[in-house]
Amino acid sequence: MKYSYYPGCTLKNKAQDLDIYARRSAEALGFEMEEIPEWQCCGGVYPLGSDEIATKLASVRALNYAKEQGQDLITLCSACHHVLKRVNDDMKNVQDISDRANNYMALEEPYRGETKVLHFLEVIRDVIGFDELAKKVVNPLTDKKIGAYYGCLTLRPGRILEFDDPENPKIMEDFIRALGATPVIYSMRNECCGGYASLKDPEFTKSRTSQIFEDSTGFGAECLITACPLCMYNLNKSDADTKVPVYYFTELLAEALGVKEEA
Amino acid sequence: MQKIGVFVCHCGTNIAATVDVKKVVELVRYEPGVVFADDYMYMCSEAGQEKIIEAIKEYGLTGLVICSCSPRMHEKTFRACAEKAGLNPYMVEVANIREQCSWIHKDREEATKKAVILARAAIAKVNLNTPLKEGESPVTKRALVIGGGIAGIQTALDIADAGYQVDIVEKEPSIGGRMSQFDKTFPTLDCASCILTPKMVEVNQHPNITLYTYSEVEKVSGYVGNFDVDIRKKARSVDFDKCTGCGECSTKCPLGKIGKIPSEFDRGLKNRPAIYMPFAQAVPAVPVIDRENCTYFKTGKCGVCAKICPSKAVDYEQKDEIVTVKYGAIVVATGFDIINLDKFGEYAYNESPDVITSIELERLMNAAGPTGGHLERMSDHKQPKDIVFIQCVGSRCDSEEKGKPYCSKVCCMYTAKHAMLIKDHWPDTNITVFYIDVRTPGKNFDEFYRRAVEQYHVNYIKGQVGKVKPQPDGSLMVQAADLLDGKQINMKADMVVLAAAVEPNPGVRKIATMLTASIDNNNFLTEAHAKLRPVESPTAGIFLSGMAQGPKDIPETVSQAGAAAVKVIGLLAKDKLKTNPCTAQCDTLLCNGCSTCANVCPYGAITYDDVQVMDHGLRETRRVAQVNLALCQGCGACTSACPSGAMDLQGFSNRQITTEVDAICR
Amino acid sequence: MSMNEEKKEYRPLIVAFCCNWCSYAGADLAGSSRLSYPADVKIIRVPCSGRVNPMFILRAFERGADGVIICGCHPGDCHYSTGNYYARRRMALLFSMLEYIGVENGRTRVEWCSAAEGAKFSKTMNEFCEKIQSLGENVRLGDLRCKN
Amino acid sequence: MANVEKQVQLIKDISGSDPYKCMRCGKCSASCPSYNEMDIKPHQFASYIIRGDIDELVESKAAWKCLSCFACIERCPRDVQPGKLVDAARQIVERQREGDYLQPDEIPALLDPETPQQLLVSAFRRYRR
Amino acid sequence: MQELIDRLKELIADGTIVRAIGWKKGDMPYNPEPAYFTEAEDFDDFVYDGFCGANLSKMMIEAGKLEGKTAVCLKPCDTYSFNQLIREHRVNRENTYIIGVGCRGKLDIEKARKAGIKGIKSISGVEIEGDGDVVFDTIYGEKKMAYKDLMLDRCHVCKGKEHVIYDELIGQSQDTDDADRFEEVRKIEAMTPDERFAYFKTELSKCIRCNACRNVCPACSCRKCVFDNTKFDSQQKANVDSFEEKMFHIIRAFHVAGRCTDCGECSRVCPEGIPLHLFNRKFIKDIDDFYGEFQAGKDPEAQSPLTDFTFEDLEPKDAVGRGDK
Repeated sequence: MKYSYYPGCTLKNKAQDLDIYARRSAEALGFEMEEIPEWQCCGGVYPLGSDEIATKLASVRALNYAKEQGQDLITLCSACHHVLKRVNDDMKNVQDISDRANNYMALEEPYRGETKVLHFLEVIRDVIGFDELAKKVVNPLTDKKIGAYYGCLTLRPGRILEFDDPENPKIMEDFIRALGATPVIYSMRNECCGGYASLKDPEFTKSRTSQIFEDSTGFGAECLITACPLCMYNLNKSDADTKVPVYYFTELLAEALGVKEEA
Repeated sequence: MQKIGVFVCHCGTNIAATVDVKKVVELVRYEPGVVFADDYMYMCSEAGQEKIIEAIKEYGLTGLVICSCSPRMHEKTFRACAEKAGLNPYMVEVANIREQCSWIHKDREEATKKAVILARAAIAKVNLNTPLKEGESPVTKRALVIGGGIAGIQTALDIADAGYQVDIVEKEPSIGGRMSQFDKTFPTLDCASCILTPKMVEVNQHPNITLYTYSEVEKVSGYVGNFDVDIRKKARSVDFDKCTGCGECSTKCPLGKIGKIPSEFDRGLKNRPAIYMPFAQAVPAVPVIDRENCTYFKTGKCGVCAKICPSKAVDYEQKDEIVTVKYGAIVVATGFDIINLDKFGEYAYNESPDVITSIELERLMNAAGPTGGHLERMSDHKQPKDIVFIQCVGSRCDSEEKGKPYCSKVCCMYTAKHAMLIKDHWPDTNITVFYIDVRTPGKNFDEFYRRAVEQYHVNYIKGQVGKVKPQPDGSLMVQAADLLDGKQINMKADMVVLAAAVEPNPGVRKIATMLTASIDNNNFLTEAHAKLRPVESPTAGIFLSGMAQGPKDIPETVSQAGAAAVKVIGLLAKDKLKTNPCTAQCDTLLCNGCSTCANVCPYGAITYDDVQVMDHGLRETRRVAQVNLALCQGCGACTSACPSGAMDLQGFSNRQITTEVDAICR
Repeated sequence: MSMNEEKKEYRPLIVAFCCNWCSYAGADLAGSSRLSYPADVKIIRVPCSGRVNPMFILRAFERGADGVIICGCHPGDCHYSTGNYYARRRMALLFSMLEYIGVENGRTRVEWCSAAEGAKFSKTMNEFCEKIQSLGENVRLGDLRCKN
Repeated sequence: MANVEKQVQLIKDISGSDPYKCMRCGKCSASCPSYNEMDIKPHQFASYIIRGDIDELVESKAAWKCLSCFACIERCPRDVQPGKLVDAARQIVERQREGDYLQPDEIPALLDPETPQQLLVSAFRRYRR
Repeated sequence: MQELIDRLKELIADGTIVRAIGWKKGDMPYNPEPAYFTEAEDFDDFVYDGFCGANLSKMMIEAGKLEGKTAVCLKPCDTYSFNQLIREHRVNRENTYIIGVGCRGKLDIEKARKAGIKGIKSISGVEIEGDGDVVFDTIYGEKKMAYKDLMLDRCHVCKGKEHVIYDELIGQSQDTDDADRFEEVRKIEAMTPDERFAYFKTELSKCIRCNACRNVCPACSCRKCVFDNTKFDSQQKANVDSFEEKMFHIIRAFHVAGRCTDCGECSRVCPEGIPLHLFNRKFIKDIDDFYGEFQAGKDPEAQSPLTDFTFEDLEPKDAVGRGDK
């Protein structure tokens, strides 16, 4: 199985771990991620304005490239996942945006949202299956109590992203279980970490992340996993008493699959 | 050639404000066949009708066109009026220039033009009308009530008291419905079972009422006055005649002790055995075996209940039985349930046992409930100190996939009731109600709510809750905003009670389809007229009672049940009903005998006979279609299926419709 | 003056066949709720969408209608149980045939509309009028066989 | 007056949501992580727009404090999507005035070695044209 | 052919049948015509060769009413029509003796004309049993054409050479199916709406309303056609409006939709050469696409697609614009 792969800006430097472990794991799991040549940054946040076109074109280019390859498009970063899926939905279902974007792009064949966008975790859940994943685990993370930190962008809006139940997700918990560890469910797992506010108001972000650590460790989490470089940054910046280590989910995946140290 | 009179109604200003009525009269006067045209303020009034009658007599009118409101409104009135003047009632056509013209158009010229065109179409049609004669059909003097909750019970009792036979079909093992699950009722705090149980017993003992519990309506055919209904009596596995209702079987059922089957009646807060009565006061007091869970039915082993039953009533061999009964009228009283809360993950209903629905709270407070009436948290069985009520969970919701657009109507009142009852029993409980609006129209209703605030000091906060967060210490954190104070609130609670939206019983769609009764977007049954015929379905012979028609509380339900009963009694009191004369008719000279029409007839009204015909002087025996006029309901499916045009529909003939098309497209 | 000019602009002629039980009642509800739609729509009441013979539709087109819409009860809700199911097949085939002979798509439409859906009725009619307005006058069906 | 209507229409057009649908239930304010940072609260956005107090909304801190976490959008029972409304206000600022919340020259001081690109691009897109 | 004649004579002689319906020689070697055969000498003119394309099944509507049994010669495709007539109770099976005759495709004289063959005096090689070329003896000398090249278009998309109903079979058949039945329809579907309209306008403008298509069509079996029926003032022939003139073929195709077996007689008999079967075949293709494959006349018990439905049927809006995506 071959996918077009959209890494996004941060995975190319500050979040290389997220990327590298994903690639190794994918190989171990038997699928291929083919990086889109000349991808452009998605912009990090989805332009909400229904008249915003130019800011969506980078995503459309990536989506159209995948369409031309006849491949599904895979992403890892929560933000890219969010933006790509929403732009794709616009292209498919919002006539006006779709028409205007296509006018700009002047493609041979207009792009109408044909590409399927998948988060890496969705590939594991829907294509490989958590049972299959569990079978491939060589270093089960037994006895580890892990809190999944979803943040906001992976889940919402649920109707468009269709990633998981936006209020009671379980995909990361199932993932943790498949790695042999014990998932810790806590209320703040789908609450925002403060996001880009950390640039101008780091104190605010710290108050958010403190709550996240307090809640997750209160339920017994020994570490957190995330799919978002910005969440990772904000959580790491926390000075909470209850702070625990935070990992990219792909790092634990690579570890469980026994491919972490390779290369 | 017909002599047609055209009567244009002003409907006060309803029509006249937008349609130039005088101009319509002027313009239709010269249409073919028209010998008289006039307008009047209210055509449907007595004076208006008098005018019509006079014109019929004076001009020898043979056909009438009334330009007025929808024919669904007053066609009957004008037909009766024509009949009074000795004209066949089916020589009347109504041009709808109100609902389909004046009310939706603003431009006077445009609306007038359209009114003229609609009148022309009606005139063209009347030119081809022929006098039709209504047939008669007998009335089966027996009513069916679907649903045995308070709505069904009250309807059945009222009909039965008037001397007619009534059958109740209830899918659960006992009648009683939702009301039997309640603890107290607002606004008087009567004990629900104290007022319901006597009615249930009365139903059981009434000589005119037959109960089909644990039964479902399987098939409905026929029409008003003459319905044929198949009722599936699901195998109870207990012999009705032998069982004494001692309950020994339920106590001894080994599954009762293991406790794996959640009790439907107790909303899953308690378990029940495989052989069970839903609740102690069940009517009939005969248990059923839940075959899906019973060990005997699953493995062939066990059989304890049969062994210990003192009257040998347990019968594992019983089979579902289908009975077919004839009815003259059918009442739908299928009631409601609350919506599924899976889409409201933010309230942690599925995550925390201490987040419950109001109906679960009813069970928890009921002396016969799972905790014997002691209010406790399901997680640790401790008495909750801080209780938060969240209103409008899924009500007034714009998103179809999540909730319902309507107000559920009962939640504000029952929440005030719950708060007061809890405070009555456990005065030091802190109760907070998060509301969007408090809606209490009804006699003594607002007083009731105020009492909760003023006398019981229930804390009402305006602001919908955003999230309920289960905490590591087992409590619940309720995150909300007090909109009036402008503060975000994080409130600790031991228990959260959700006022989930009501919705019609999910089974109602299937039943409505069987009955061809119309249903709205929310699966509530549609009434024939929102104001004037609120307890009748547009389908003749089908009546509505209770929540199946729309959200309502118990007093309203009981009043509507009575109203539905009166309508049923009015129908059953007749010996014969007039039948629709707009039936299909076969031209035997044209009929090929190909059977196409019979294939599409939903009523089996078409049969084939060999008949002698004379065609161009040749006598021949031909196989031709015959329409049974008592069965034909006039849908016209046969007419458009017929390849040769032999089948036609009286009142809506091919010629009549094409002539309307021509008139409109002229 | 400008008023007069506006009046002269092309207005389509639209025939709507509405079943008595659902759609005609839905149209009435649109009326009593004052949910407007263009006066171009003229409704013909039929007992059931299953009563609508394809010939009525062709007849309307031939006589100058620019659009024909058939409204019936939602599938499953037909007052006569099954009439709309037959109508659905009949119209699917007829519409496909009209497309085949080169008549513009969109001149014909089937919409299921219940007695409770006044808003939907009005919305549908507005949409349909707009569509027909954009398609302009119907010449093709009147012109299919032009030999004199 | 006409100008206000135009602005309201502009917000409706940009946001694609209808402020008249709001029933003031406050679920947005209840869910908002930035509630305390905001001077105009999420449940008030619709009223400000309907009243025509667009300037006030546009000049408020609320426009910059929204985290685009979509909690209000996800939970809004009326599909009003307060997050989109305030974002439209923010865009009006960015498109028409010189009121960007983030100036390029202040950036270096805000950075630290770990700052991910994602933070910069997100903030850039949200805080300025 | 002789075997067929002998057998028919024998059946008459032993009283099994009273008469037979077959083809008799026409005034030209390529236009045999349907006929009744009762006496032994009638059979002198009996012919069954490549030019006997006429579908005789419809004649049984009237013949079935006559005293005694009638034998009818039906080619494989004709038996579908007969089955459909049984389904519609239009023929009397009891009174019918079906001889299923072999077929190796029927011939279209227009194809010879198009190939420049004129002045035909006689034709050989059109016998049912043969497999050689067709040889024309013309006033300009001898001309040859491959049998296949002379075949009616419809035979290239033959439903198969199996008789779906018969009492006995005489003669061998050869498969002729070598083209895609819906190819022509697809070609039209692929055109732009303007092209389609222009195409049909041109074709239909040729119509002279001779009614040959209607008269030959086994599905057009109504006692009285709606187009001749004065009860429908809207469809009267003498009416001032031109409604039926414009819509005749569309309505006729709709009337036979789900009942038409695609026998192709309409196009064969059209004096103006209008490809009328393209209407019927479009309906057949749509029915297949929308509701699953259906062959009218294959099974006399099967419900016609237009008097049947499923709850999940395609919505009319999805029936159009399928080529646009």
